[in-house]
Amino acid sequence: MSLEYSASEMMSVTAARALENGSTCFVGIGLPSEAANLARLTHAPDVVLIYESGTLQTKPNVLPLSIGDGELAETALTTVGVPEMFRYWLQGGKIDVGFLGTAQIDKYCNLNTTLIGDYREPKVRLPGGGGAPEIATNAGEVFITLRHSRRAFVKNVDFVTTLGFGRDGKGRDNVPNIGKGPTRVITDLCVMKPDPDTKELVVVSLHPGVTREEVMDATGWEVRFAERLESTPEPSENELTILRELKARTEQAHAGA
Amino acid sequence: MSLEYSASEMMSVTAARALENGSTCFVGIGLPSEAANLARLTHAPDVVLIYESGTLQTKPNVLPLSIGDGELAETALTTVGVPEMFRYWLQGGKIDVGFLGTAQIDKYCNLNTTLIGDYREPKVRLPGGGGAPEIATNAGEVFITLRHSRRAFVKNVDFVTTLGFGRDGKGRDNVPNIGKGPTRVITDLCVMKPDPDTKELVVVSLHPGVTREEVMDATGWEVRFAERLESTPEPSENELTILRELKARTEQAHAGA
Amino acid sequence: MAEFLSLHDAVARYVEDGATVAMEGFTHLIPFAAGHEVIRQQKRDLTLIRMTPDIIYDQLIGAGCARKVIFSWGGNPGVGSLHRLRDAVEKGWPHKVEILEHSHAAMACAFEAGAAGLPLAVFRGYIGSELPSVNDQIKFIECPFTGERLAAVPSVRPDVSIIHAQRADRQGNVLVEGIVGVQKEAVLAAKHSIVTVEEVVDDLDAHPNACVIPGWAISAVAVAEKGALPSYTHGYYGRSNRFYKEWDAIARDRDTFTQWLDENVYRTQESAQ
Amino acid sequence: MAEFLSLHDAVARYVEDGATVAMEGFTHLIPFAAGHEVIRQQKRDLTLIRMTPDIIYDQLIGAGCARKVIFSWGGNPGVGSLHRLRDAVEKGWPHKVEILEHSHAAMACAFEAGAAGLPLAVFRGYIGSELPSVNDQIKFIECPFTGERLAAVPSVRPDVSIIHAQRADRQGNVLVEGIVGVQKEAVLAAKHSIVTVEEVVDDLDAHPNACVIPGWAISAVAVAEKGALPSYTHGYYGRSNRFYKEWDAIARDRDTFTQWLDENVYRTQESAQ
Repeated sequence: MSLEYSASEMMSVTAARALENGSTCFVGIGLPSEAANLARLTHAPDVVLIYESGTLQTKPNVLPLSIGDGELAETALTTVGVPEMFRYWLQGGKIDVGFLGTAQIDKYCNLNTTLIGDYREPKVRLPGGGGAPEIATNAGEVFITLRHSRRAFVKNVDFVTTLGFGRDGKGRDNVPNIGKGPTRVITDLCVMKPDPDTKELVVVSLHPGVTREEVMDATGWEVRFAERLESTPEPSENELTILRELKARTEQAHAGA
Repeated sequence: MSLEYSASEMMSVTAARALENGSTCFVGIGLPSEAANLARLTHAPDVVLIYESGTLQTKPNVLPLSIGDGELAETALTTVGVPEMFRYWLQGGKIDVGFLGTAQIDKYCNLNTTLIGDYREPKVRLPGGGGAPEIATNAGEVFITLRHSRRAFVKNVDFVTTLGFGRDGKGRDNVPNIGKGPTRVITDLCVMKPDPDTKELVVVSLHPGVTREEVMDATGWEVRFAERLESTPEPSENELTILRELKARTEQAHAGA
Repeated sequence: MAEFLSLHDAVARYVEDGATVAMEGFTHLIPFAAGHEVIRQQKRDLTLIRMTPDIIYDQLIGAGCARKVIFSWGGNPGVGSLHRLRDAVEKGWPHKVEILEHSHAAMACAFEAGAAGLPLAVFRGYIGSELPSVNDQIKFIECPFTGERLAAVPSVRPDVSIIHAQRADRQGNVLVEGIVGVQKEAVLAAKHSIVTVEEVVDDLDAHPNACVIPGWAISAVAVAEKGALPSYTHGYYGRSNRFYKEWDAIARDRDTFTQWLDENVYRTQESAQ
Repeated sequence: MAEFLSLHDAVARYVEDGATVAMEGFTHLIPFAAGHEVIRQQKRDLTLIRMTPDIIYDQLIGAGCARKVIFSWGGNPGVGSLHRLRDAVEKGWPHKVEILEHSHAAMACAFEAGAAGLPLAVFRGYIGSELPSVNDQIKFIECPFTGERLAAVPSVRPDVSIIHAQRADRQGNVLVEGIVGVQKEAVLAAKHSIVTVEEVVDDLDAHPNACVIPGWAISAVAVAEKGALPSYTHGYYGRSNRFYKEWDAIARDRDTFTQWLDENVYRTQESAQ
């Protein structure tokens, strides 16, 4: 049986599946938050979601629009101050997975959320680093999710806001007390993982119906594909239903007031 | 009218009077705690008492036996963690007066609560520094109260646990971000203050009925007296009544359980 | 000891032109009413510090109050850009604004260090990031015990911090509840502080370890009912997500923005939402 | 994820001979029941960390469990000396114990730094004190921004931390309320942690910013009713000030102490008070 689903849904479901039950996840707002909550509502009821606003082990009924929506505090085990969040919980090594989005990503998985163009004369000023620079280095590993496009997947990011593996792939070598870094990138077209040696991102799995050409067209460098290229498993009916209900609840909640 | 009162009561009342209404006071356990609470129950109802156990603005009905008695938390405005207490409230510069006791004190007001004898082969091992080393340097000023005896008032302390003015009286000179240090010492015989220039402790006021000889006999160095030596005002009936009630309540409370 | 003042008088007394000002609230309890009062009083050349310059800073920047912004994430949460911030940085309208940019971890630690009276914060951060190349306030020190290289940033110590909270008692003690962000740190780190509250009550009704800021650690308390709208106040009212979304269109265009400011800030008194 | 174990099994599993152990509780919530279990299991060569070695450490030292004590104030609060600590330090009974001595500020910051995953704590301390001359773990660094000389100490990172708390829920999340001391920091700074609780409940009934330690940050939770006596548990029972006073006479004499230990610890099971 084949279900109807969008590329966005495919992305969210795939990203959600990456999270293991019982793991602690420091959640970025937007796509990561959607995926993490979908995981919690499906296969990973005991995943621990932590938002940088200080909300520990939160179980929002609708997706937060901001990183500090009231919903997050109301459904949290407890809420701590932001200094404590970054010091004890993130830097203190309590986070298994940091789940991030980004504006730009390069082939060594470096992330840019600072600006397009030159720093002093930006073409486009983006929001900035936020929690990402230290999430990416202090979490056990990092998952990244974003839409696949040539604007986002660039050969060299305009600015390394957040370390993937550095501009040469060696940015984590011999650095003490640093996490593994990005271990997978989930897009609406495919799943990529860094090559164990070079750290270059390699496509390991294509979503159903997506071609190599589509990925190549949407990637700003000569992207490599794994020898054993897999096909990403389709979303289940249950996953789609829960995701759609979550998004409907969210839309309704955010339309008010 | 002359009232009957003990030397201890004279000391507590005099120490209490040193605290101004509305000031914030970091309170040591024992004699300082007795004096600070007497101040709060008499002339200084808005004195803010802070104990290192994290209890902010506390109003105990009976004197605590330990620095962290339940009474302190139950009557506090709020209770914070001990790291926050030392970082935000003490080191953060929110304390006007640190109120300390000590085992030994020398003529430059250095305090020893570590040990008698040699550090590696102590004759008497005392409890140690506790909060005092940083209370003495981070509070705006320091009051000290203890019983006057030759064992306590020594020419040179066996160990400088807590800075008064250093072994040469110059220990605070040119140190940035440091409080004024000890500004008065209240004993059961007299009040002493550091000489503005040399920082040597000078007797500025004798308690009623106490002679210079008694102070000299109880002090381990050739103690100086101020040119205008004052007579400490006697306790009032009200102060004595409140002090005695406080101590009676305390005794009763600690006898139980 | 906190003095009870009108919001007008508190801002007039403590926010001077050229001052370094932190208006905090981590997506919750954002002091919008106070920010609008700063705009109305046409304060100028402010150095504005805030982890998450939200639309309140967009408004302050667009109104011409800011000379410099120190921040770690400057966006409209869940919506997109801060167009007034971008217009100032990219095109210099209404005038050029200098930015100094950190990560959240750095700023959170810098607020903590400011509250702790320290000149610097030390943390494990900025590894591999290019932010240190564009922010000369980021340095590195070596741990004398392990030799590890750690990041160091100057602590945040504003001339004045402004926060919004649920309520004060009659002594000016303030309860902050829910997402507490760096508000307590902002107040304790600052020379002066203004706290706006929803209401003044006889008893804070706070639990033993509540986040309560004593009145003697605050300069002024001002009542500003719904003072956090369109942000929210836990236990009082919700966030106007709709307004955050609408702001995108308002702020995109200079004229629309100016008109909005006229109607919603300049022509209103302290009750502006 | 916290495992619910008996106190016996938790101590047997996590407290190894030679381990560095922090049993915390700042005059409140002192984990006496757990300390007695450590004595009963005759753990040896422990490095015991604690800001305020209270009579629980006096008992552990007298029972021969400690090789080294790291502390900042070692007394019987409001009563006087810890005679077993003194006997060990001054006369080497039952054997010589090494001490490493700090101030409270240093240890509080060192616990904070341990919880924060840092190798060191930086603070403004030890100015003019002679403690740095007898503790080679105290160093000084220079602030790269202001040039100020600041104290630095290694963070506390115990092999195992043991605390007592009011209650846990069925997922092992723990509520600590009242004087919270450095308990949370102790747990977060440690490789392993044991939390004893008065009871296990369905719902912690905690306010929004309560001090709750998530179950997944704890190794083992063990029920120990009245587990803090003669210390106290806010909301459950008061401090036995009388016992603290009585302890002075018990601990002064080696024989009296040994007999007390026999009767009140060795010959009892986990319910020892």
